[in-house]
Amino acid sequence: MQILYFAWIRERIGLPKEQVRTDATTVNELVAELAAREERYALAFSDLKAIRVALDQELSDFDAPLDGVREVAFFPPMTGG
Amino acid sequence: MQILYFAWIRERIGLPKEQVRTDATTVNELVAELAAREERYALAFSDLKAIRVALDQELSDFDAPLDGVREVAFFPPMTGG
Amino acid sequence: MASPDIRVQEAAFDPGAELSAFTPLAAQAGAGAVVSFTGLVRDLAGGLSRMEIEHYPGMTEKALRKIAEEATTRWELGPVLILHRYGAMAPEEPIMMVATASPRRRAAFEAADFLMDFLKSRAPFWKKESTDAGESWVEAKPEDEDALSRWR
Amino acid sequence: MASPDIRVQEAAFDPGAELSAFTPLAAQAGAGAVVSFTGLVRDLAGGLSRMEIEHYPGMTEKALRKIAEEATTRWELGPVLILHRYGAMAPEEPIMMVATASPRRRAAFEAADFLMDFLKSRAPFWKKESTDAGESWVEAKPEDEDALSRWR
Repeated sequence: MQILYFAWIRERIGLPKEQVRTDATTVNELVAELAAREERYALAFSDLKAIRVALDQELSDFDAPLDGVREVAFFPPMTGG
Repeated sequence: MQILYFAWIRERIGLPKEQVRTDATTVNELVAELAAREERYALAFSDLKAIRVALDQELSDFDAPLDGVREVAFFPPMTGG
Repeated sequence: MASPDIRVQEAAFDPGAELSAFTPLAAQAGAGAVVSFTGLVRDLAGGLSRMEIEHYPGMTEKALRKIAEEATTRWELGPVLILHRYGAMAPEEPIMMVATASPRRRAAFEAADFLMDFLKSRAPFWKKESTDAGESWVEAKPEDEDALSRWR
Repeated sequence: MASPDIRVQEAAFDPGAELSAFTPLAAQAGAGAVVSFTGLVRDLAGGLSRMEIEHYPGMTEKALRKIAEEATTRWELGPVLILHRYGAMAPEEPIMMVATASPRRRAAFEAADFLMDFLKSRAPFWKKESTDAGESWVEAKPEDEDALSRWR
């Protein structure tokens, strides 16, 4: 599974993307796995209210299942326009 | 007093403007005077709901006084934009 | 704040050229949001050969200036443009344009919307359409007058 | 109806040139009303040296297209333009633009307003400001998210 990070989440984790093997069945489980890895991940995911998630490039929820998902992206609320 | 006509009112009366001597004290009185003149005026002023009036280039009402007014304009509802 | 740019003219104009000139003024005034509205001659019934716009020369600019000033008291605005043609024009030609600028996008949108609602029903312009069937004065729509109540 | 013109680009653009190109398309589609919104880099706190916009390349165009298509199902629209830059830009430069066209002025206004509300909170762009004091990511405003409820 490909994981992408944007904006300050990318900066905190120090990576724009990475390939991850996981048995997580929901976004929440995936976040818990990532946060448990290292301090920088824990820091990046410390406040989920400030984070949005997209599954295969569609905005989604943290309790959404990961069945068949190939790309997960984490980013702060959008500020375009 | 200068009187101006616009759009179909100008066309019905057949004049863009005219100088008028009047003792009318309100727009309503002036309209009654004009309508009494000739058929084309009567026709032009037959439906006052379809007419707007401006006194010295400010939108006004038919019961407004004419004291000191130098220019009266009659026209249909505006259709710009 | 600069005074509103009000133009009543017979000559054709290019809305894009106007927006190109307006945008830097908006930026310099600290605005982050620019809204423009352009009205085009539309061939509603088919067969429109031309549109003629009559106006009330002495009153028109005064009425437009009053509408623009009302907008600048209601919203925090940068530059304001109101440009309206009169005389003869062909289908698809631009008739008029307004542009607003503000630090806030909602203010820019609302002010442009407000300018259009008041311009429609309070500025002395009258449209006459020429078609194969003859000439006719465009009738005001009741909803145009009703639209003013949105701003009470 | 032509499909929406969606562009996500690093290059600067001229809003006036875009409006010049858009307006004849609107006229040909039978629209009498054209609304444009342009967003400019604004030096809010003073001392902004540049703005950097990050986006999510795979998702961005898809999200913008979805927003444009939603607008075309809600309103009777002619052509629709959404143009958004990414990368580095200087104060006062145009960041993005939307343009809408409709036979009815209210529809053109509402559709542009709708596009902006959804673009703000549903298209994957993130702004970072560089000032003398350092760099910081622009925070989303709660009212931007709240604005979406206007369109339920």
